[in-house]
Amino acid sequence: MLLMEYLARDLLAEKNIPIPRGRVVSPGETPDLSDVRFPAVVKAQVPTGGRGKAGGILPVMNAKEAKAVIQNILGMTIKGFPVERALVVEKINGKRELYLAILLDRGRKCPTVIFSASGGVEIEEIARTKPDSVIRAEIEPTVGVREYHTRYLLDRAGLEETCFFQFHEILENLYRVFWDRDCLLAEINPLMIDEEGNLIAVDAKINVDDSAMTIHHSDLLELRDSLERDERVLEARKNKFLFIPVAAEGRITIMSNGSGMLMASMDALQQRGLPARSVLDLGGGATADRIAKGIGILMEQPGVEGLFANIFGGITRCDEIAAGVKTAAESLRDGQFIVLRLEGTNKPQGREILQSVSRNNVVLVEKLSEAAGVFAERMGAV
Amino acid sequence: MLLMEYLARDLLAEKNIPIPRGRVVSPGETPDLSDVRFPAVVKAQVPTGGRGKAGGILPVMNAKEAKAVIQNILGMTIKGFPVERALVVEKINGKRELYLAILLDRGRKCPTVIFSASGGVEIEEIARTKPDSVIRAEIEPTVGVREYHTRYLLDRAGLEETCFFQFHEILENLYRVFWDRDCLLAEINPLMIDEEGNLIAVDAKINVDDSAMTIHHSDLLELRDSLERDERVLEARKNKFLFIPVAAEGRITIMSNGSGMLMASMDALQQRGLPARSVLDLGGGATADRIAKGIGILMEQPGVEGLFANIFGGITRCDEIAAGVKTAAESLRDGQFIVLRLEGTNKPQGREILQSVSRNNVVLVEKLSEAAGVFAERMGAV
Amino acid sequence: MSILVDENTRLIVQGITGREGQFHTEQMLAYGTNVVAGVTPGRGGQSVHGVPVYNTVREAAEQHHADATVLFVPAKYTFDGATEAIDAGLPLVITIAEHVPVLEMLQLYHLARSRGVRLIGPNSFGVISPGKSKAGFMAHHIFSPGNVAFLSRSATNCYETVLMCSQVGIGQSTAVGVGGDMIPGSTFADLLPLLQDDPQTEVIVLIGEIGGDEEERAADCIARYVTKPVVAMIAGRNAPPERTMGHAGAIVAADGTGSAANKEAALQAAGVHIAETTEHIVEILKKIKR
Amino acid sequence: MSILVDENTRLIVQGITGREGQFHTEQMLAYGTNVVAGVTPGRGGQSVHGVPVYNTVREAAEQHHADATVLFVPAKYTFDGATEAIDAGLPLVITIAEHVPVLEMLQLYHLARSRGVRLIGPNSFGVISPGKSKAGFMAHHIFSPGNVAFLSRSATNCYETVLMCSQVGIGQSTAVGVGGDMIPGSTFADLLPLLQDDPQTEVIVLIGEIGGDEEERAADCIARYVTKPVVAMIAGRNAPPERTMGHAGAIVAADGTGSAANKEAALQAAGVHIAETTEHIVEILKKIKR
Repeated sequence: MLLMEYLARDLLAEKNIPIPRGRVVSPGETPDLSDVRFPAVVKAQVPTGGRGKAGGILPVMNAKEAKAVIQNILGMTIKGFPVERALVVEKINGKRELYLAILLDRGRKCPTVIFSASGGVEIEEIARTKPDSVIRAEIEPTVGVREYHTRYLLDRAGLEETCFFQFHEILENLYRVFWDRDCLLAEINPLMIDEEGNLIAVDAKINVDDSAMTIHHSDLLELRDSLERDERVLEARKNKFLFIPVAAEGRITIMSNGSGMLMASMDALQQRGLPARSVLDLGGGATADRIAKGIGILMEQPGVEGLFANIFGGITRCDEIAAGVKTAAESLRDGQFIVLRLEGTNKPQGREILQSVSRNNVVLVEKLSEAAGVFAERMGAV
Repeated sequence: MLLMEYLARDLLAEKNIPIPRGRVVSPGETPDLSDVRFPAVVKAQVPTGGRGKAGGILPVMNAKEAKAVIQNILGMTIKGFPVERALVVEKINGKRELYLAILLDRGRKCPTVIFSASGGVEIEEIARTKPDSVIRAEIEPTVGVREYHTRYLLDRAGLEETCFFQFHEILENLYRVFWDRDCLLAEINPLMIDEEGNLIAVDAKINVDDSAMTIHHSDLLELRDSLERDERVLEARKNKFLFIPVAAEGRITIMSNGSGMLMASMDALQQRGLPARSVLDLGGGATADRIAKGIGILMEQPGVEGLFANIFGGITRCDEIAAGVKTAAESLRDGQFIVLRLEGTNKPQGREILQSVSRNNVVLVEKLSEAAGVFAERMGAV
Repeated sequence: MSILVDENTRLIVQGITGREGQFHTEQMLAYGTNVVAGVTPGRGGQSVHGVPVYNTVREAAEQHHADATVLFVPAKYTFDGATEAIDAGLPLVITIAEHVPVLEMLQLYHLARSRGVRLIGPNSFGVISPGKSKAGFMAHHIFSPGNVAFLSRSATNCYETVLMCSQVGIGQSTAVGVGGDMIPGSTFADLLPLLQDDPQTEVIVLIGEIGGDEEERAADCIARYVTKPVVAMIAGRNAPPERTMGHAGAIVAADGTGSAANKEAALQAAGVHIAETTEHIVEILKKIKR
Repeated sequence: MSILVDENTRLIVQGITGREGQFHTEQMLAYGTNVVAGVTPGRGGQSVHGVPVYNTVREAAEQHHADATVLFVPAKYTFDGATEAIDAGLPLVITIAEHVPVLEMLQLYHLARSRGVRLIGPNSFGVISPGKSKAGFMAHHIFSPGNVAFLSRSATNCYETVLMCSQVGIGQSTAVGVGGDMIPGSTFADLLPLLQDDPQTEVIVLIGEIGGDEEERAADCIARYVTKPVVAMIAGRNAPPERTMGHAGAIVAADGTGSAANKEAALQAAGVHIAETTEHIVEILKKIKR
């Protein structure tokens, strides 16, 4: 889960990384700004980038001005996301903006520090045009962050004598955030050197591993669900499915029992000019009632006409799938249909169950290409 | 350093391992036994084993009796060690005595658990006669203690359902003692199952790595020095040397710059019937004044006649050695002599310095066998 | 031959008394797998489909000279179960569960390597050498013995392809579910040399996905060591782009690593046949076999 | 040939600006060692005896294509210095200091192995291949090129023997101070196969000590892999017995492991010539060479 700035800040503060003083304000709340220093900045909290350009970040000189701007920002919608929280933070006057992140390096199988003496919003551009200015250092997970990492990063960036111990402490603590909170990414940008020469984490982006969250971080798990606005995502989650919205114009949906086959199915139908509205991954071992529930989540979306259920049972059993499809078929709207491809464990038992489906809205196919043909025919696609 | 029981207890308690309630009493102290439960046991605190057989462990029924026994025990000397502290602990009525230790396994290069369902003073005998009753389990240092260790140990010992979680917690905590305190050994014997079925660490033996203590555990370092009664050991330690008493009847001493050569020198002279009173390891890189100091520590012992200084300089330089020997030679008692074997880095510079030694009490030899000859001749040995 | 498992494999099933453990133990036994023991803490002494159950892996391994284990335990117990198996000295550890925390897998990855253990999974269907043995939950009736080896990040795409292959008479030497997670216990590049050295394997199929750089590393490995023909498909060209790794993600992916296009280009440069769909894989295999 | 270091070794000296670092850099340069760079944090840009100093090992290694490092840093900085060197990708890391905490060495031992790094020491004189290169503080004038390899837990006993050898014309291929600590970075058994494979080495001398089981493991390794003649001496027959490991110590040593007698018996059974003193080693070598 990608945490919004105001939550990422909390995780940094939890490990004693200095952050600007600030307050989070929700709609309807009378903001108490007594401990906010001005001038300050009001920042819209939305789960997307580019909010500055969208007018979601505004400077304010005093509490009165802040209150007006907060009201304004809380009414905005940025890239489709209504602003549900505004963050008011003191403005940090910096001498220099650095970039510091710890990322899970999938290739090398270790956490890797990414650092640049030129931070800020242009970091990607800088990385592209001056790749040497971006410095990488791997962290051996059994050893963790040591002083030599800091020395190497500052040395290579030409900042050798710049706040060595402050920087080292922040790096150590950011690694603690990363490791203790099971992050895939813990990014501070900008890490500001302020006018007194102190380092402060002005903005942060943190991505927590969802699997670890489920097992180790129930606090974040509750938070995740409280922040989710898409009822379908929540409903799917409750059933341990993964629901992903894809193309708003899509008239079909896809369900499968594994991300690989889901992706292959999407690719095949996309080639026929049939983008998916949304897709649902059942994961492994779903039972009949949960499967019916999953189909419901997909088919209740207005404008959706067809479902491609592409199942190749391993740990998921075909009889459970068939029973789920049978139940779900009863509740389809007129004109809606399911193209079902059923293979794998307990296939004969599954097919037997399907023979008793009463309504004529389930089409059984043998393979992916055949399924694409059925959709093309029924929906007039390529 | 091997910690006496009362100190080992403290380290266990530091990590929440249950120990019997008790108090430590020093000579001259009026013992406050108000929080000791009776019946209790008074135990002499000496840095050696076998104190039970020596009469250093006595049961007491009440405070009055305890005070008399404490007085008595504090007057004892056990295997040459005057008893400087007595420990009064509540008597634990146990159903069963277990043995549990974590040891540094030099061969496998990991901490290893040693466990037996038959603990107590006879454990070594049991290990010899019924080796199968002693169970070993390695701990992967990057992972630490997990539940499967506990399951395996209890299962193999036939104690499968016995206080699983209590035992696991103690094992985890003992590992924390071992790891956090840089132990070579952390041993609980007996680990008692009391009448209520609870586990309690009745006696403990802990050995802390001296190198780690110097760097990481200044609290233990101070303690070590405060407990050492041998002035020579302390004096040597101050100079970063290792002083080891060997044979009380020895008339010679040996000094070298490395334990290997020290051992080889001891072996060679022992073969000639010349056991060493004590030996001193200079370690690497000693300077002239420290070397003179080291010689002083060895030669001031009454009855010591000769010193064999066997030096093969690598990081230790011969000129520093020579200068140190020269200074030390001035202070030798009449009849005392130094046999010096000098090889290695800066040997020519060293020999030059030695040419100006005024008194005739330094004999220069070229090799080990020659040195043994000199001693044999001067001291009438084999 | 074949790799990893065969008729001599002596397999332990961890979590054997659970719903999935019981069902798939039966399936594996039916397929002919030599399941020698099961492990479920607290269930020692019981038996499942005639297989004796132990409290600890070490005891099961010692009693039955086991040389492989498959974990039918939930994600939250995978780390413990895998470390127990590694510590017990089993040279092959296969983990099935999905949603294992990534940093736990990171630790297991390095631990397995330092102990010389082959770790497969998580989020894997397991390993099958058709006609000999299977350790996992794959629908075995679609497999048939032969000379094409499969390494797949996706279970379902692998089944899909294998089914079509078996239907046209193209059998398999071994199929390994390397798993779809960010940190697989064994990567394509770890397993390719085994297949190159396996006399039974004549052609290798890689079924990859977008994200990570396993396919790029596989391409590098193939260019250097693999002389057998390799066919690869990358799923996910039309998946919505991942936008959760911040600037750092963009920085490390600045060279294109992780995209389907980049992976296909790297593999193609290493002489690999690129398939666009699972059906296309089969067509290419037919041509190669002809 | 020779092992570990030779005329092509490109060496870094960590702690080069310290008292010992400076002195022994001079000594190593005088011996002909190719010292390409030094490292002392905060001293980057300086030079010592003409050797450029860097702030970090990685920079030094990258700038000079170094392939080995020797640490002249105190015990308390050994863990950091060694992890930095391992992380910088140097394949050979030699640590000199005595009194390195045992559990830190334990971690370094496993880390080095998992990264494929050869770690030598601590409490070691280093490595010398006479006439070619040395990385350490040994008194090099006593060494002479030849065909006898030395692996020694003790620096001083090794010098002693080498001196006598050189005096009678028995030269050395490589001498390695494996170090006298409880957990050496490389053990006898780790290094013996290198010597077996080294064409220059004709005879191998092991100088061991009481305690631990490195000699027992060496015996096992020799029995299996080493065909060249081996001479061994175990120092410490008359050392006072260690009484600090409690019952556990007695239990694990119940089979005799660790005593001089046990070690000698194990080595003898593996066909090793046992010497009682350093002088005896030389006598045996003379016989073998004759």
